[in-house]
Amino acid sequence: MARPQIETFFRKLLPKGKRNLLYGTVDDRVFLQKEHRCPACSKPVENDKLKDNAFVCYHCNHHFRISAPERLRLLADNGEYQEFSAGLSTLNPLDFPEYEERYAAAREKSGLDEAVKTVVCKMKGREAVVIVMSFQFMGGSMGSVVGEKITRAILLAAQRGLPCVLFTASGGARMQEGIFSLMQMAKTSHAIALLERTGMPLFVVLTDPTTGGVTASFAMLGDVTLAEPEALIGFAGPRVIEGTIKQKLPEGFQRSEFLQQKGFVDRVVDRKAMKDMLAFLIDAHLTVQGAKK
Amino acid sequence: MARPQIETFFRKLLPKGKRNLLYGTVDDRVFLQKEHRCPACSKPVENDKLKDNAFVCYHCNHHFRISAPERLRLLADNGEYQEFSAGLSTLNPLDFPEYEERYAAAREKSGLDEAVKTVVCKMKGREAVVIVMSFQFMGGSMGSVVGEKITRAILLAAQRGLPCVLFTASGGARMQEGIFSLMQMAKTSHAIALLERTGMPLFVVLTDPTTGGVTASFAMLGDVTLAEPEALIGFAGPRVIEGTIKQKLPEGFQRSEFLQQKGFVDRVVDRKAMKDMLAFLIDAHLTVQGAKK
Amino acid sequence: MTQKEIQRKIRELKTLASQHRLDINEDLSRIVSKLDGNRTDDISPWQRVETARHPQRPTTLEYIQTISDEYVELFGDRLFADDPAMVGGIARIGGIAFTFVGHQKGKNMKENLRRNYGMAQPEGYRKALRLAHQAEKFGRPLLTFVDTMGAYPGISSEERGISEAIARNMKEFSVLRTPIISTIIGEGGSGGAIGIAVADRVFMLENAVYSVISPEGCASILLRDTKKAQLAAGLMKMTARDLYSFGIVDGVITEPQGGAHNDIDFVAARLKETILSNYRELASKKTEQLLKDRSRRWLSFGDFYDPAEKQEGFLKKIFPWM
Amino acid sequence: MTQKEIQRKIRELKTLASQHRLDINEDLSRIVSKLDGNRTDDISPWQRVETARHPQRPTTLEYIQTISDEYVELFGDRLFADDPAMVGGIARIGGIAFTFVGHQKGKNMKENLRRNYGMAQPEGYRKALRLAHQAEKFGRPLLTFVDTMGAYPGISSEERGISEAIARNMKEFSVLRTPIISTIIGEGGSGGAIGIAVADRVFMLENAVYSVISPEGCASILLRDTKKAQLAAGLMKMTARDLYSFGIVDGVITEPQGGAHNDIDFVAARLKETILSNYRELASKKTEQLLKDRSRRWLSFGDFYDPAEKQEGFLKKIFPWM
Ligand SMILES: [Zn+2]
Ligand SMILES: [Zn+2]
Repeated sequence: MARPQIETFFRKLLPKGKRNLLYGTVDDRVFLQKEHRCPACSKPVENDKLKDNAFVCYHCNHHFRISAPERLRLLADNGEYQEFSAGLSTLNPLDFPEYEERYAAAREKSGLDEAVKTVVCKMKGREAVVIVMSFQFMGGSMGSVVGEKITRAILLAAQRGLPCVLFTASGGARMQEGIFSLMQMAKTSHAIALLERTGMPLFVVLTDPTTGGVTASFAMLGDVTLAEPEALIGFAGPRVIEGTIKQKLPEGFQRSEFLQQKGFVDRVVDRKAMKDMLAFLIDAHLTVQGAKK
Repeated sequence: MARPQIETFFRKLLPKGKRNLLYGTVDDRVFLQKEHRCPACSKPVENDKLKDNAFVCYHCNHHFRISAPERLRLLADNGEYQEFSAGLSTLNPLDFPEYEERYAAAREKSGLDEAVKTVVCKMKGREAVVIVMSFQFMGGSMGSVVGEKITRAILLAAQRGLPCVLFTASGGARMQEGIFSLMQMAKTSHAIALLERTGMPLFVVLTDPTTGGVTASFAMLGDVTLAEPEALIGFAGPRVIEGTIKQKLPEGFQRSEFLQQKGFVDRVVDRKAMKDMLAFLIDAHLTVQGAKK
Repeated sequence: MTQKEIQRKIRELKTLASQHRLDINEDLSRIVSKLDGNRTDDISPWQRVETARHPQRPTTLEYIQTISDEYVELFGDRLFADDPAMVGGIARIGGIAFTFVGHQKGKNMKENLRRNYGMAQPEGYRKALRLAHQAEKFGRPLLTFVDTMGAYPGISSEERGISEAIARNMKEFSVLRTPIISTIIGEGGSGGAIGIAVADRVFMLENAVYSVISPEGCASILLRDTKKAQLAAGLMKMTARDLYSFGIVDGVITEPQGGAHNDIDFVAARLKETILSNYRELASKKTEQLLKDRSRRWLSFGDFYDPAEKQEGFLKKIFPWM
Repeated sequence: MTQKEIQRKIRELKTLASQHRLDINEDLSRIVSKLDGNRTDDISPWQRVETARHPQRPTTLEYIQTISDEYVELFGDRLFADDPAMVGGIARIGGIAFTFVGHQKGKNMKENLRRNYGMAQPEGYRKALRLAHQAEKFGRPLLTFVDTMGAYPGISSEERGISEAIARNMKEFSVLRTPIISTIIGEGGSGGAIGIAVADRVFMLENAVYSVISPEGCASILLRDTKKAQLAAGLMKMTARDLYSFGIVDGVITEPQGGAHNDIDFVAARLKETILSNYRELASKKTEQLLKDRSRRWLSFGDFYDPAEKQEGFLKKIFPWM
């Protein structure tokens, strides 16, 4: 199970000045500046103190966006995990202009190889397949690679009889892959249908932001759906909706708390309580008497 | 299958002046008068002409309330049907004051033995279990007898592999039977769960009025739900709701067309088209390739 | 079920007597009073109603909190909204993970407004169904707690299909492949109550009431006098003791003097014991047996005269396992 | 699938070449043009888009009416509303009872307002799912007709969970135990389209388009110039011919010169024939086989470079039937 964190490996490759990008991921606007301020409360935050607080603002509880390696550091026991399907990359199926250049740039800038990382790890001793998306890799967009990796991970959970935990963060489809991107919605949803038959649970955790085709597929198909506070979650983006209805959206619209009130999120959970919550849920879904058939 | 219509039989027992009650069922206020006016358009209607028109106002298409024997005359091929469980009667389980007297009076006044009639008959050659409620028997209320007869009929359809057609007309629970009446909601609903497993369809036809515990049980559990035009259909009665919200209800609220718009009725169907519609639906649910298991 | 049998025999006797124009009412009431001889029921049905509605009466979440090692509330119906009048989630009780759902009243005006006095709307019943299906999928037993005047009788509730929601719940609960234990903890009001009360075992707290209509409703509609609610409370036979004697509920959980609010720990301890012992019994059955027994239970409710005395025979013929 | 295989090989070759810094683009485009040699595609992608959006383009109900012996439209999702932007019901076609669902546009302003230009809301997708489950229960094959700019992007739609509705449909359709045949008859817009287009067979009318985003959206977001929609229409490869070459759709149904609205009977005849012949083929399979084939189809979509070339191997290991 133990394996050096890819995160650490990539960090070493980066020029010194950019290394905190991996931890800092979060929101580029914030972390490319020298001095960081919380985008919610505008108060200055210290990098180290923020990191020690799971990248949650210690003034106002704002949850900074974090990338897959950081998420796994918080979740996996001893930060250890085994990664799968890491080598997949795009073939630019539509020959879309500039896609390959942007892809390469995203890899270099983020230190990530794609918008999702799929691993097996333990959380408080409970083994699970854990899927984590990274918004800062091309907006967490779902192309063939993301769809394939998520599908494989879900099916791995099905095969091994492991619970599956899925952290979403995405702007939606990877438009440069056109119809192939759209097909990933159906593909990942179908993988979940197959997982269902094994009786293994899927826990989805929605993080800021989760929109578009990702929301309209696996993000909404968890047995239990959790969300980090105040995450933006929706199908159409707020600007698109404002364009449709020609007026401003109400405060809090499409935020986690709104979705809980509207019945689509089981519970809004603070990042620091997430690991305990997942452990409780895994126990409640696995250690019982066993489904009666 | 052939058997003299109970309707005809009862008719002969009644004093001559009251015989048209059986056909006239409808709304007592209308048919106890000598001259009849359509309660919807207020135009005078001739009894015979109305009857020939399936008790639908030939001026305005208003569907008069009709009782089980009349309904079966319209539906069953040659008016022939075999009735089941006709002899059941109440035991007044709560010893509720005046219940037995009212029950006897209802029997005498309506010429019916209870608020539901359960039969097997053919419609355009398609054999089916047909359940028909009569509003004019104590407001079509559901006590132990009604619940038992409906349950038996549904289970008969399950056993014989026949489709089941259910015409509702009820003010809700038979309150004089208290908790026993409430239990009929669960009992009939459970019978439908058992029917489901046999793959036999249940077609519900909502007629005016269908409210209370009948609406909140078998009336809403059809595979296909039809409704006669402008029937009142709801859980709480309009007056109760007006009492709750302290204002008048909007026009058309809780009517068939409203329920179709709100997604709870598959289709509003005219009484005279009902037999053809049921035949089409029975074919579409039975004569196909057979459910893949 | 002996109580029920006796009651039934008495009713049959009465019917027979009335058919033969014999007056045996006096003799019967003497028999009845003998049967009831060892009871001293000096609490009137109306007092039960008032206790069941007591503003400080413990609620679903209070019982859950008291009886569980740990619990997590889960929200929403995945269709329209979360209904605060119906709560649900997962609770570990005695080391076992249960799914729970229940009506939730408030303890003060503000909370009651938010929770609509425990009168759930369609989304509440659909949340309950969603959680019930989750329980089934993951083999968790289901606990339901009933405490409602009834489903909310308003425009919104009708528009979104309160009838459909209640009906579907009864149908689905009746064949849910996991044990279900239901407890009427306060008011068990009509369809709104039975919408989450189709179960393998149904219990009532001693001062809970369970009825097809409120005493006020009965008074107004049947007795044509809204002031006769106290009389109606008795006529409707809606107390735990009545329903136990009818065989509708399986047991009555004792409350302290004055009602559950005087000592929630006392009631919760008995509730927990009842849940765990009944769960163990139900869990020991194979699922098919569990479902057959549940089926038999619910098909058997009702009290009527059948000239052919063929009720049992009929169902047996239809379903050999009956 | 040979077209797809060739396309795939070409892409792999290109990736390899770029890794080795070889410029083979010119040679490749020559190969591609040879492969396409026998085609003369003088209708531009943008023209296809315009034809797909033509105000007189035949709608779902017009095709149903034309191809069926008899049909009955059924309404409602049993949860919240009937959505006129999504129609459904039962149609007897060639003597066989099918369940159908499809987006429904209007032919004039008034009808379009009522039908929201075919942009369905959650209740539309839930109606489709309800009817699909009915089809499954009673063994009717399911036909779906796609014709939408996309799901409605408004507050109501988001509030009631358009994402959940689309996601659930894809999941449920993917394992529905009855044959499903889907046809893109006009616009196949993104999630709103695929929400009813997970099927055993997917066909497109010749002038239909199917894409993850509209050309306008693509132009605005990726090309940063809203005026480049015509260019985007080409880049997105959204025509029937493109999708057939990718292996995403199984066949293209010919339209008359100028588009389907010029001769609906011509198109309907081909549509009917396609539906019936494919239905016969699907109906001949055992259900388990049908589901395995559907599973294989949908898990296979996607185009990527895998250094371990283990995609096939991986899935085979997970599910031996893959
Ligand atoms: Zn802050
Ligand atoms: Zn009239």
